[in-house]
Amino acid sequence: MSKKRDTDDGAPLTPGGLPDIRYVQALAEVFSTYELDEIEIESGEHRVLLRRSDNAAQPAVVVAPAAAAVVAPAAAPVVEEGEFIESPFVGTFFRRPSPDAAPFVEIGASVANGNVVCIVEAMKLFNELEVEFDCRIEECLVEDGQPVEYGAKLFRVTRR
Amino acid sequence: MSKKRDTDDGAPLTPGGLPDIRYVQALAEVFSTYELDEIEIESGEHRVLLRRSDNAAQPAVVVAPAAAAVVAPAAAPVVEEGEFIESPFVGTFFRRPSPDAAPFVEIGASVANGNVVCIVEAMKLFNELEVEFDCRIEECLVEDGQPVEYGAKLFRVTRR
Amino acid sequence: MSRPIRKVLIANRGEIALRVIRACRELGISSVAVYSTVDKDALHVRFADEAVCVGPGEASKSYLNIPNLIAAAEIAGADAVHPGYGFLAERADFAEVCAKCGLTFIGPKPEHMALMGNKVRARETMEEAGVPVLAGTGVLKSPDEAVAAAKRIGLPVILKASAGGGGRGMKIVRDLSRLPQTVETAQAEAQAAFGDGSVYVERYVESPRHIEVQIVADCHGGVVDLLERECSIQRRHQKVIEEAPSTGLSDELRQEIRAAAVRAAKAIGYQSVGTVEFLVDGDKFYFMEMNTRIQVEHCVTEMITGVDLVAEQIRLASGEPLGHLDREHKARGHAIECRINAEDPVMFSPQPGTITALNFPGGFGVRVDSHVYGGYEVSPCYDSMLAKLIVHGADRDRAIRRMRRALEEFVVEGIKTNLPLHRWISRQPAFVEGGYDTHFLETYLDADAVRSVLEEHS
Amino acid sequence: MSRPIRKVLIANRGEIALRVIRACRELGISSVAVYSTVDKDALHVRFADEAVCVGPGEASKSYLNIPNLIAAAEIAGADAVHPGYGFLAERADFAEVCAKCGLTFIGPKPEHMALMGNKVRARETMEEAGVPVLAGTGVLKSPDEAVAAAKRIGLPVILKASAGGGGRGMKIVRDLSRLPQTVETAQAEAQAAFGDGSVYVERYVESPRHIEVQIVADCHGGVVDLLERECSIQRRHQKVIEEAPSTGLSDELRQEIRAAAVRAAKAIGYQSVGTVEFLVDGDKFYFMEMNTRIQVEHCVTEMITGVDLVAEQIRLASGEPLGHLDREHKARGHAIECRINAEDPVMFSPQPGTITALNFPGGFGVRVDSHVYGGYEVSPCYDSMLAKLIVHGADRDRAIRRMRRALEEFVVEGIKTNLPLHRWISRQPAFVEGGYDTHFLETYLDADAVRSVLEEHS
Repeated sequence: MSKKRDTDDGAPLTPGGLPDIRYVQALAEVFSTYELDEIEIESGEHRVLLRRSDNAAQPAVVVAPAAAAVVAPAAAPVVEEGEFIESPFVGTFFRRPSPDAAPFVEIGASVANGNVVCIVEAMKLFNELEVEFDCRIEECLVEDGQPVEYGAKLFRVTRR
Repeated sequence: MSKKRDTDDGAPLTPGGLPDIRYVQALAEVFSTYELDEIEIESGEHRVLLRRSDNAAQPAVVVAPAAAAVVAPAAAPVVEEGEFIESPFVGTFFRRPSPDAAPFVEIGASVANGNVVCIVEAMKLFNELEVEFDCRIEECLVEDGQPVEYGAKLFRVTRR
Repeated sequence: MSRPIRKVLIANRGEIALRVIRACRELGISSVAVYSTVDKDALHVRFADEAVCVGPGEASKSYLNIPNLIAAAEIAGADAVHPGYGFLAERADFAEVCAKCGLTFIGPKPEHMALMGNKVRARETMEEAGVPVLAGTGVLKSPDEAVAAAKRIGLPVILKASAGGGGRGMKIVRDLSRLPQTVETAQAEAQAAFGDGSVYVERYVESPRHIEVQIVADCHGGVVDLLERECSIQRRHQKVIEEAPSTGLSDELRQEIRAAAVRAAKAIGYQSVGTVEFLVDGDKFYFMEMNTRIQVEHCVTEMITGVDLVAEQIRLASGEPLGHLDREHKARGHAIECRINAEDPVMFSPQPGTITALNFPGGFGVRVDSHVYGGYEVSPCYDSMLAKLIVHGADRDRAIRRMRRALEEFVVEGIKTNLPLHRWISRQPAFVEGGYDTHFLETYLDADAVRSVLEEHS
Repeated sequence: MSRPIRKVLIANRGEIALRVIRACRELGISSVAVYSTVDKDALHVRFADEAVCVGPGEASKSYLNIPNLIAAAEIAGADAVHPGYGFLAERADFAEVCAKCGLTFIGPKPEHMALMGNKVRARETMEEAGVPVLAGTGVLKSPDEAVAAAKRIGLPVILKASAGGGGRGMKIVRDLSRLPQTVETAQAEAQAAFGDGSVYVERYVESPRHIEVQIVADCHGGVVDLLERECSIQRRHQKVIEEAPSTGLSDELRQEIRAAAVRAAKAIGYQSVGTVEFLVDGDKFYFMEMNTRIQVEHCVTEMITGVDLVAEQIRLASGEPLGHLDREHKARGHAIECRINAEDPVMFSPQPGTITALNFPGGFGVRVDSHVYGGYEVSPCYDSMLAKLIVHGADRDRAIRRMRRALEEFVVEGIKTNLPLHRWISRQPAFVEGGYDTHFLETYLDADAVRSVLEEHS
């Protein structure tokens, strides 16, 4: 903008007698750095005043996050409070090692650090998911055979 | 037709005696950069004041208002509290009916509803500005011969 | 003949003010914005080189306040005035005052604005120039004269106000017995609306298409057309979607219409950019009116021709010839413009308020002309248009696909907009096939379907 | 040969993910976004038809996590993968895994990616095909070999890592006595950086220009070029501004370079879009490298040719021939792209943080490709590019004017950006005159001047 470009040439901007614009800028910087509400400087016999009343910061308006379309709704019904076992893989969730076997873990069961609780299959690889702490399985949040994304909550648990 | 940006010709915008328009613009920039609500500069024996009132409600994402470049800085030094006579016209402000006449009103004078307090000239028309209530003229905020925009504060007054 | 322009005052607001500022910037010309107190945070104020407050929110006291506008030009030292569209753009008196004050008016001569503002005189002038007009009358002296005309022309007929235009002040009459009464009503309404009760009769075309031709004329007698635009998608005579080139005109008809528009401009010695609007009825076309300004929809022409119409308009006002245009412009592809308004998408009622979140579409072939931003407050004082979305593609099919995806990326939160209407139109078979008439929306608008688009996206 | 594509997984983020989603939309193809937890609020997630979270913020665990990406394609039922640029775009192993899993990789064949990833093999192959290369060596077996080569070629020489490219892993040597030591350092550094310590010697050109040619090749042997781009304005070998067409090439040289690029692509049977980069030294040119991906700067080519390169790339991957391109594209005007980064405009250090206010420029001839919005948080995990501003004008002069005005309208608050650098460059005589070399920024960058631009606009 032309009005702003006038400063380009570095010619002194400040008409005689007025406080140097750079001084005012520096003041304004102090002002903003310390989130002041008022600076007053007089000069004849000195007088400096800094003042601040409290004001809360205001969150910005965010455009995006309205509607992320998620293919695998695995992460969706995240309602309850508590701790969860989350999927570190993307793939298909299986509670059983094979279709007619028993589940790795039953609801209500206590499991120990290192126990396998389910399989997440991807690219024909069956990734066994081991729990990383002792806990009780309170609820399974994903249906057998359902796709899950990274971070999908698979089980609600209580740490022991 | 000029193909080059006008800035280079640097035609002075500022009527003699007034602070250089670029200084005012620079101030306005500081003003907007640091989101101030007030800058006051006096010059006789120095006085600088920066102020921001507790605008807790920062209009967060408002892009635009950073720097409204105002040709006639008339509205800028809106500092003091109080009542004002504002310009309903755009044009050039004159305190006197003619260059060697006395001002329509002196500082400290009491004026009655309907009295003419100044002229704003535009298109060779001299628009007389009548005050709309009885009051005392406390201060004249615009220099003689200075351009003013709509709403420019011309006089600070006290209602009687 | 050359009047160099160094500093332009833009006597307007909104996207067109920004459009003119952009053109000035690119030409190396300074710009002076004017604004009402309501618009103090507007982008045209921010991006102009200077800005002057000219009045309060009501347009009559600011953007229509000629003394304050001229005074603003004076104190800012402007040497030219651009009126944009709307407000004072077609007010001959404003152009005259500018001239009197030594300001170059960036637009046509006042006499051409006055001529084309008078629809009866415009009709007569065009007829003399050999441009087809609909069968009709001059200003009616009595209701009987209307009846006689209707008998000659055949029903239905349309009554129009001579001072109207742009769809205002019109009444369709299908029953001869009602005509005398309707003439009297129309005269009274025209008097109230325009301060001029003159009305006239024209044949009414049942299924017209609105085709208009962009004209560019210099002050040396040079006139070229920059092809036509199709503007038949309208609601209450307000354009909603515009395209260039038009669909479904035979090449022969297209050439004839373009030639007629050039003839119209030449006949009156027109200068500056302008638009000749035609009503197309099958393979016949008729002069409707001439708009003596840059139009909202000029962008679609820019997209297909590559010509910057506002820059051209400024150059022409400084006295430059347009010779180069004849050689330079080559139509390429297809362009569509959607007017995005702050209004109910079905009822069309304006919806002022604050925009809480905003995302403009981007990417290849997408242009947005807009003055709004996140946090912007849409004032009830002014027109409800928020943005123009213009898409360009190699052909119409690709332009429509691009239009759809751009509309899907367009996010405005906090106020209602007509985005759902545009999304809905973009998928209507009658739109996709092209060749629709001006009754498109009346005929097809399905309020429930549009509302369900609204819900999908909210 | 035809492999219809119905659903594309985009293995990328940011503006290029959005770019691919847009192309898919317009082609009527479904899109699947992937995202890291950091990007859950990203626009590519919002505007894709579906989205799958594939890992945490670190790229190595998400956007570079091949098993999770392939699994995401599987669970979403995608039949093709678009790699964008960066991340896995030039990883032959990823393309191979895609093929093995029955996913169409939207890009070249893995063997071409591998070939061009090996700079020594690429050099040799091009030399055999009759494309000029700089005097140099194969992989060095000993420092002595480098010394012998330098004596033959003449000083200065440049040491390059065979697995490098894009400016990474290079050392200029001006003093023969230092060469042996530098070879050893370069080998060690290459081993550390690329897991491959191979380095080679080439003649060093003191004042080179970076000119590259856009290639489009189908799987039926058809190859066309879509003109060249000028990319000499770089900082630390990263492009900052790109233009098309290039300035200051004679028509003869331009034709020769374009023909050489087509020859290069034909020689190896290349398929998909790609770029052959040349170093121009006066009126001589030399093959530098070939980028086997869509590039950041593809947009300038789109603007002047009207060809949608990403749509074309997808069409080619589905087996379509490119015959139509030969006929359709016609260069028009001049385009310039500015990469707007979240970085200090002088020190180039990245500046993550939250964008508190944002305004993109708009209007005629302005295109913005960006994934950011008001309130967006720029993560330190990824590339600092915020947006690409692309302007188009009838000629270079008008494009530069448009570039300046668009840069002035571009507002990003809350974080530092390189906008001041672009504003400054846009006014440098050496830029305006054109014909600058790759040392433009090193030569001219005036930190104080750029900082003062920063202050003007802040």
